[in-house]
Amino acid sequence: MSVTLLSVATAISQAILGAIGSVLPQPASGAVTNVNTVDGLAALIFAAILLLASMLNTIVLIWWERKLLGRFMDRRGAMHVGYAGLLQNFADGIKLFRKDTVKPREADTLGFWSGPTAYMVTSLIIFAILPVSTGWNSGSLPLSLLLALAVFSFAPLFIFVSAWSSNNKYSLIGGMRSAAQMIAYEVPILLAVVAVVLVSGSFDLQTIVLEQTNYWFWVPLFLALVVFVAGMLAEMERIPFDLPEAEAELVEGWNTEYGGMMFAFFMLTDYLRALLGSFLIVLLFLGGWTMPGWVPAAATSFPLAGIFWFMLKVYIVFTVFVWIRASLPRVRTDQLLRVGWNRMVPLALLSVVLAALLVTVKCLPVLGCIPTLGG
Amino acid sequence: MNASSVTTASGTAKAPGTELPVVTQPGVPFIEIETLRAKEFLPAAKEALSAMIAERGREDLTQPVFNWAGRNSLFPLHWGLACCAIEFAAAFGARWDAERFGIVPRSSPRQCDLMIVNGTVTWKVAHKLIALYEQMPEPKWVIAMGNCATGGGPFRTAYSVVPGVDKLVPVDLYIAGCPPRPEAMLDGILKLEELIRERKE
Amino acid sequence: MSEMWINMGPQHPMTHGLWNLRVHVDGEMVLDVDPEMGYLHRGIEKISEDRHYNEVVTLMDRCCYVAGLAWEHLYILSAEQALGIRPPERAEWIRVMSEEFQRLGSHLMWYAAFVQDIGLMAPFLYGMRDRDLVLDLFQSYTGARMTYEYMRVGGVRNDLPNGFTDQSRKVCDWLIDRFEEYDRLCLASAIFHKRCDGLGKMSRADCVAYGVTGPMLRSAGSKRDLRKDRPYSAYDRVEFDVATADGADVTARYLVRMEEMRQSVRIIRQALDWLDKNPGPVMAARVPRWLGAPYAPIGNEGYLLKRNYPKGLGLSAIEEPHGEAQAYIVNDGGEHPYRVKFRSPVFANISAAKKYLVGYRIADIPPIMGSVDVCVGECDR
Amino acid sequence: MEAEFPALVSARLGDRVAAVEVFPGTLGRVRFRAEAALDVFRSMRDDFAFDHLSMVGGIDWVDHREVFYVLWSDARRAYVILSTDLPAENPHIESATPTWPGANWHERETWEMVDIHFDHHPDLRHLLMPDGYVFHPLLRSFKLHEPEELEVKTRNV
Repeated sequence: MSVTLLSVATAISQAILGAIGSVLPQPASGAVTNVNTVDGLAALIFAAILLLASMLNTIVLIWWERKLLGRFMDRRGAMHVGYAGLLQNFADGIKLFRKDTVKPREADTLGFWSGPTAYMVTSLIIFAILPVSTGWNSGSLPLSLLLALAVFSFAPLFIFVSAWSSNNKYSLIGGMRSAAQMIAYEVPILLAVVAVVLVSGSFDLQTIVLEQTNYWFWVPLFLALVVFVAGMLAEMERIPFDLPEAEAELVEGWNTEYGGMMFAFFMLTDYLRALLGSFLIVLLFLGGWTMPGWVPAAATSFPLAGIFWFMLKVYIVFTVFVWIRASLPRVRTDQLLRVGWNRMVPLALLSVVLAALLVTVKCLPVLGCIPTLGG
Repeated sequence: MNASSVTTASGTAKAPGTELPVVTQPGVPFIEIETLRAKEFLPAAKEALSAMIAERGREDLTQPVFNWAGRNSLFPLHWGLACCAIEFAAAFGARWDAERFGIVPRSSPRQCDLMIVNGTVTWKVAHKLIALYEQMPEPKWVIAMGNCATGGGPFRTAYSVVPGVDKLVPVDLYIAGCPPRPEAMLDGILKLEELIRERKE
Repeated sequence: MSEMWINMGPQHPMTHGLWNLRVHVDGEMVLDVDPEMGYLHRGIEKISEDRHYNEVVTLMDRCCYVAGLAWEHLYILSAEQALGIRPPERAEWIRVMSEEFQRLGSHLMWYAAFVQDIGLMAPFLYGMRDRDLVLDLFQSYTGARMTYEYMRVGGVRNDLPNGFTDQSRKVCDWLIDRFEEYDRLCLASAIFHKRCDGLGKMSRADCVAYGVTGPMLRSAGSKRDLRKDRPYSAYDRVEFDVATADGADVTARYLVRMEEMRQSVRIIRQALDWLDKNPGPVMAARVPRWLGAPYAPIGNEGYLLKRNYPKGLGLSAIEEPHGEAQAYIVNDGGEHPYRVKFRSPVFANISAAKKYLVGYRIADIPPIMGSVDVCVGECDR
Repeated sequence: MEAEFPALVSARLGDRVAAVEVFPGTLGRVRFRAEAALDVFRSMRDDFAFDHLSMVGGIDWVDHREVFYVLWSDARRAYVILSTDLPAENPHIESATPTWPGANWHERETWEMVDIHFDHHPDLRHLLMPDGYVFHPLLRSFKLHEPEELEVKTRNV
């Protein structure tokens, strides 16, 4: 039953290598169908599938945001490329990859090129860590949550490097804002995660999700969810916390000097991180791929049902982000940092205390009895 | 048939390959002949291939794709010179919604491929306009929107006005009107898309 | 970070036009500003000296492109004083109605730009959408969306079309409802208040000293409105209140402009009622022929040129959407105006930029400049 | 108030004012002597409560130049126009910026356009035209391009 991404990748790898091996004479065939070779190719296929899936999802996410934002604004969004503009982002992507990428003469070469690349790569790595269904992605890693958050918090470094090396004042201010904001909101996010870890008793995302089969964690940990969502909005640099690329005062923020492919990297990575943020919220608070008990069994037992429900939740969370983007103004840097340090950190601490209390008085199983929350 | 058996045999480099008609000296092993042949063949093949790609491939295969992408995602520079800028903004409003065509204004010239000169260009702003044009990466297009950008409009005789932006940067398309209605601007952009469709490198 | 000068403009999303704000910053704090204007200086005053009186109207539309009819009104009032011509009453009412509609259009444009400055995305579209309704009305009786060329010395070009007043009333009703929605989107949001309260303070004394007028002055508690203080056209015959606020900050300017829009709707409704009841001519009966058609050939004599017409000076002042605009026209008896001088409210409002920008942050500049409502066309002329 | 304003001005300013002409829609057009500009400005601001300067403009009457000021008084709810003649050679007048800070840009523009120099102006540099522009466009001697002439010029460029 347990089809996992790794098992799928291994199966594909075996099929390919077996086909090659059957053509080759014996000594070569043995080397090709060796367990190590199969595993190595399986890892590559695993990565390729992940890359493809995450990129596709990101592009669909961008399309979804544009359409949704258009509707919020009383218009229709992209319409003319493909059905309802579905191919719009592919056109954008191909065009951007085709375009010149101009490096300003005074820019620092190494930082200018490596910043966006590293930004994108570090964000992509996380997809290998996050599970999307039982056994999907890399299987059970005992510290996957910590690893994901650690890699997630690399970003300000690379943003700052690319902002500084593009030798533009707007970029510099944007980069500094970005670094300050991400570091400030790193703390409440981690504290909110501590609350989750206290309740679930594990750093393994698989376990955390399986712990939520009875009740989703947003019920006991509502405070932590609020802190986590606010922090994630800041980490993803979306309105109302999109100060680093505040269009009104800093032309495009830290990507002012980037055009062509590098700009595509930034754009794509922004949405990759939005996707990652939605993933984490669903994993930690909204039960991952588990569904409440009142959902009929047929709806949760078809093939890949876990992934389906998981992605559905992710898109709903992202829709909420878009809704926020359409209806809230942008805050100011000092206000953002003040809210971060003075409000979010205490709130996050409070949520940790609440979680600890819940665990000590052992009232958590009660929540599982309420039928609407879980099964 | 013959070739495949030779190829598999060449992996072990033991086949004599004497049945090939080109081999005149009996003692020369097949692999060396092949290497010699390849040495002659490779540069020629490379040349032919690259010529083919240059002539046919780029124009017939990749160019339509790139032109399709380029014409369907034109990012104009987000700036407003004068009256036409208001109509430019109105075209992005709810009624006309230029984003339907994938047109998204970007504030940074590095991320743009279309400069819409929407208004009167004065001599004071001329060198900034040229700088912005130079900052835009290739391939790039310029639309002169409205009579002022086309030829100075009602201010043609004035001391401070550039009589047409084509004195400063190459213009691909002119849109008449003072100011052009948003429909006219969108029509101009669609005309530009027609131009891009037939574009060759 | 050490101190540095930043050029915000001429191509910058904050400027909403073509000007350059040089900002001296220390980190995020603004230490000094130096607005640099003139990127859109088209020499309208000079060109006017080369045009016939009615031809200058063409330039007025382009002078302030978000408030074209208000500037036509300004120029025509001044020219009529300089030439000694009085328009019929119906033309005065049409002008008042046009100016108020233009105020609505301009303020809606301001709303759209302002909310974009503070990062609100959707209301930008709402503002543009509702502005288009006003422009449709303009189009129905002037024929153009933005550049109308509608007013003439001695009246207006043509009367209103049939059914115009009913359609206008519908638009007014729709807009009044939308203003509530705008307020809900902005004033109900805590972030809006965080961004705008206490920003860009400009006290009443400073406003008066620096010549700052319009919503900026009224947001500082002054009740100065030329429509009340020095009524022109038919403004002495309409009832309305002057919108004021006390905060002297960005929020106060927002409140003043929203209230002004409501008052504009009130004035428009009165004007529409009057226009429904009183049909009549819209051009003065005795307008010199050279004004109507400056180059019209008369018989075989070529062009009929102006000879020995009385000289005069004209000064008009109107409450334009951005503030107090003036036109000073010298008529030396020639066929062209000898000198035309305009006073743009935006020009004076920007010249005081040091007063309301220094001491705030870079992130505060867009909301503050948004609340000033910059129209570069009329500032640079 | 309108009727007695000319008398009041004459009484207060004496021979610094040449005449107070009638100007419909305002309290009058005060023709003052350029040498006494500072006195007139201060008196208008302090004694007559004209605390708001609306506009400064210059007119080139080929043989001489005129500079005019439009003032508004919140207390009187009325405009007044100050006007004075300057010689065509080296026209200069005391700056109004110390009296009304709002005069700053208006005077910069007037200097740039009509070539009237304002003494003691804090910052008299180009405003609308680029730095280093040597002409003064609103002088009568400065002619606009004829369209044909323009064509030739740009083609040569």
